[in-house]
Amino acid sequence: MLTVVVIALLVVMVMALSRALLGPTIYDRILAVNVFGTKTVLLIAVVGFLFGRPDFLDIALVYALINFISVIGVLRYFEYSNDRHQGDNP
Amino acid sequence: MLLLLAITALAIAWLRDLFAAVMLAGIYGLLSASFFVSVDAVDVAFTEAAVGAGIFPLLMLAALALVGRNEQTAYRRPLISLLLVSITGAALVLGTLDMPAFGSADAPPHNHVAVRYIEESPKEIGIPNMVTSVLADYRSFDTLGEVVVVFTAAMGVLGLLFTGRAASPGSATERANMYDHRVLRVVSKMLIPLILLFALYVQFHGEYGPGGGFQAGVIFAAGIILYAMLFGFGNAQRVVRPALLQILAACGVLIYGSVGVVCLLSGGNFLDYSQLLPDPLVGRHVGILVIELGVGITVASAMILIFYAFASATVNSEEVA
Amino acid sequence: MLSHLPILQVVVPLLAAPACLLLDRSRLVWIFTVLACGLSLLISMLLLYQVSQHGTLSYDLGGWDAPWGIEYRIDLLSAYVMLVVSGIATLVIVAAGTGLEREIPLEKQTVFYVTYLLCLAGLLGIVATGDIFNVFVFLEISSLATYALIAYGRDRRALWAAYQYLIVGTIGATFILIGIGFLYSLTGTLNMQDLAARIPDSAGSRTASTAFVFIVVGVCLKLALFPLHLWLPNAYAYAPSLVTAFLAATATKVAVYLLIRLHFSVFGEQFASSSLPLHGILLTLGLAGVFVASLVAIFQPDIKRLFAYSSIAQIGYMIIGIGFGTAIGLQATLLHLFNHALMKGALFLALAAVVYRLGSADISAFRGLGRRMPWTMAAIVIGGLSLIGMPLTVGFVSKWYLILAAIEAGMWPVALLVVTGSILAVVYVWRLVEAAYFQPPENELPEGLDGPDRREAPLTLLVPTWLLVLVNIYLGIDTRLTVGTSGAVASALLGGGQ
Amino acid sequence: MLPELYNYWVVILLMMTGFYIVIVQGNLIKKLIGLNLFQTSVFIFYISLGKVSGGSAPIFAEGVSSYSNPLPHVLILTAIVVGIATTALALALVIRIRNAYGTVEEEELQQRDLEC
Amino acid sequence: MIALLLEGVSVLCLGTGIFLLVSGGVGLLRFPEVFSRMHAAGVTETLAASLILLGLMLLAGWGIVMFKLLLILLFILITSPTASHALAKSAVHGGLGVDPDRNETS
Repeated sequence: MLTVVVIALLVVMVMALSRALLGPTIYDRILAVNVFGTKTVLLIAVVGFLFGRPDFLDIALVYALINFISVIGVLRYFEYSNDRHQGDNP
Repeated sequence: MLLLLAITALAIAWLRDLFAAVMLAGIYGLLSASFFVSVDAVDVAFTEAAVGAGIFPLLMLAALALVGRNEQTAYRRPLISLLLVSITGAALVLGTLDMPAFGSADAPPHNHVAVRYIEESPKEIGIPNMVTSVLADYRSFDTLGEVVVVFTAAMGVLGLLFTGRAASPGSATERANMYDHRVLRVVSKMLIPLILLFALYVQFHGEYGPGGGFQAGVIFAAGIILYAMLFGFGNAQRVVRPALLQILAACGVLIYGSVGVVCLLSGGNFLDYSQLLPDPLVGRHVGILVIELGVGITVASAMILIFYAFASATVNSEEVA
Repeated sequence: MLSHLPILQVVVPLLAAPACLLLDRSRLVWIFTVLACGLSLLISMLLLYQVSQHGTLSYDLGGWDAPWGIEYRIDLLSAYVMLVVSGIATLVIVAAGTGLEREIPLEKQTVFYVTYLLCLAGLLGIVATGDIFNVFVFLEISSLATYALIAYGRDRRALWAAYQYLIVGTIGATFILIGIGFLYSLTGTLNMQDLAARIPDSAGSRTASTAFVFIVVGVCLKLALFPLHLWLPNAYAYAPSLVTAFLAATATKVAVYLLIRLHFSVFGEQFASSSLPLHGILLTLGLAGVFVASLVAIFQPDIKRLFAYSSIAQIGYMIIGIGFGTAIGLQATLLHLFNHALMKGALFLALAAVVYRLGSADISAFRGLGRRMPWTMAAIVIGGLSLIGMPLTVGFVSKWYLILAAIEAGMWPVALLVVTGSILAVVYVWRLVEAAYFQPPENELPEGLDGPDRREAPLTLLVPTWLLVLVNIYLGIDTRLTVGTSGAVASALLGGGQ
Repeated sequence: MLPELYNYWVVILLMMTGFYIVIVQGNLIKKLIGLNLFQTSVFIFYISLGKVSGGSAPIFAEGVSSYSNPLPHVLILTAIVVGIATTALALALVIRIRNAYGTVEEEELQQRDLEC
Repeated sequence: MIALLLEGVSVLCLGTGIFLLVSGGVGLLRFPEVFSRMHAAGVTETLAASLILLGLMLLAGWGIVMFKLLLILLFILITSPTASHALAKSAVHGGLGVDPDRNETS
């Protein structure tokens, strides 16, 4: 059962990655990175279960944390760059 | 898994827009961390996630905010470099031909030095996490070197960017931070104590699960940077003053070094913890805990100092621009 | 306490750096740094004495014996190089007291001294350690500190030079990391002693030779050997002149030490020459380096760049010494390593005095300097003479042994080429001397320095320069110390190398 | 023989992409991304050295017999720190260059150098 | 008996989780416009994730593992909606304004 979950997760990650690559606007790319991040969190939790090692979950927690902070960082960068040079966002 | 990595790497090479390249570099870090997990490298996955997917994109974005996003120039002399790269690649592939197969248990590295780490370290040092035992005890001088590298980077950045003048609260960075994001501010007010608590958990959990001084320092710094991003660098610097951070960074390295010196004075070699207390095993525990603390303090203060320097650089560039 | 000397040598500057960040007043910081450097010089002298008494010292860090924990092995070669590094560091830091005022703003001086101490600790760490990965860690510490030091230069091109050096240096370090990875996959150990024992039994495999190639290329990047030297001239020319004095005399020398250590004691002589025609490559690159660098040096307007190119030429000589692969050849390299550090240290310190007084190191500023700054100019002349290899100076000794090695190895053309190389050196030194003594000083000075300021450089800058020049001459005459130690080291290495 | 080494060859491909980016790209920041890519793939190479098939993560737990080799993990922890320290210093340099030169492209930097 | 029931429920949760996951992923790719894609991504992030984590919790049974899984679930439930909210806000602010009355977007 868990292996099916892992495969599904991988499939969605590939989809998110392709969205990140060809996403027309920048916001698609940020969205894709966000989705990718949460999927990796799930992947690590499930893989931790597959191998029967409970301490993988700390890493999954750090992932979720880092994912949140990098999305905020990106948005902060946007707020900042929009004020400075109005013209150039896509 | 590796295929995903390869795709992202090629995409980064091909992309022109810097911003997307940084985002993909973040994904690349995340992917390599998940590869590390699938190859049982737990501690390394932890660090790579915290650094490769966390701090690296943040640093890049902070720099991009100053430098501008698009990349005009075309490639320079692509053919010669392609040739050079393929020669080095061929030499590398040639090198791997005689190497033992991937994951084979009888390869030399597994049965020479590592045997002792795996067999004796639980008994000799008494902590389950072998990586921390090797990191903090068998090869603790490497970790001292690692702490000094972080300290040097902080000093270098300090020398280059820091004008020593903290961004006054009323300055431009205030306007730019996310005042209107009411939801974000409320949520992060709730989250930041949780993050800092988690950092402390990771710090002192280093012996039993993945974690340790360095990862804790990075998470601690990420928490403070989140606060700084949302509430502006001005009052973030009022909360954690840069001068205090410089002292903290220096103290972290000194803590680590003085543990070594104390072992020296009490008869053993440098960094030989068994001399710390009459009972060698407990001495080792205390030694490892203290140096993890030293690593955590230095890394956290160094990372925050670097971000303050980048923030203060944005302030001057505004005056300049 | 005496048995802990090897580790104290590295730990003293390492811990002095954060300590002196805590006390923030620059006068106190400078004194503290001078004390730390003096202490490390004292320790390196004691170490040399201890090693010459009873052979190689081995010190297990953390109490774990060799292949498991990290081990410090100090033999004659490392003690010899450490003495050079800490000696030059102490002299440069004494000169930095006044030399820095004009170059570095006050509030950044504390951070400058901290980075300087870290760079010294990194260099000493590379030389002292007996563990390959530890070499990589300390290599990174010293290179990071060097990038930061170079970027302190006033000229905006210093930033660009530091960036280029950073990219090239990091690629070099990563190559070394790849090499260590290959070695680890073959032997499973990181201790140099252990590696030297285990490599021969897997010598046949291509992995070992690839590892050797990558490590040598990485080190040559750090060494600025001829084709890979592009970062050096800008880095040395635009860095603050005292930083150039320190780097020119120590950084490249430690890289040469690393090449010798890896070439002889880790991989062993016959493995190195069998895996690829190393001798041939080193000889050709060394000679090419000598000629190209000397030719370019002749047409350099900026004196600092001139001496930077001449450093590349001198490194070319050292590589030729290794290229012979004989005991005499190695001895010539070691001699030249020691002497070149003295020569370049003296020259760049004198240059620092000139830059301190006149603000620029351009040849036009040199016009008529002979009368205005007699002492500094005399130091430069003597340094130049020993660069050429005039008798009675230390340069002559190393050139002499190099030519001896060439003859003994039966390579007549190489001996001739070495001599023509030194003639090229005569040309660019003469250009300098002619500008200083024979051309009339321009009446108006570049950017109108105030009158009284144009006389001799301050004492604190002059004394270290002249100390180096005197040592230069003394060792040129009484060669017992240098030739003796380098001879013993060469035979030990080549003997022990097999 | 071939299939086991497949893993290393993909890693080498990654290394070469990173190396290629560093050499070819003119933009200073893109060079840093390439450098980071190059270093991360060297780390992957190291860790795949330490993997023992069937071994589990090097944390002592009952009932687990064979472990992966902990030594490469320690080396990589230090190397990651070195990598991020170099990137931080390089970014500081890039910002200073931007303030001093006004541009971050290598060609323009060279032109501006030649002018003065 | 209880174990069988638990097993069944967790398989059920995981099944629906996977279904939502894949549908969200496909939605991410096929939807024409940023905001609708954001909706699709939102579905996967919150609902699918919590279902899968719930399934894992049932499998894990009582103990430290379940607590950690709960922690992760809580953390995701807090952060991902805020993240997509912030993303939507900055997208609107950043000029991708969608005036509500028009059906097809700019």
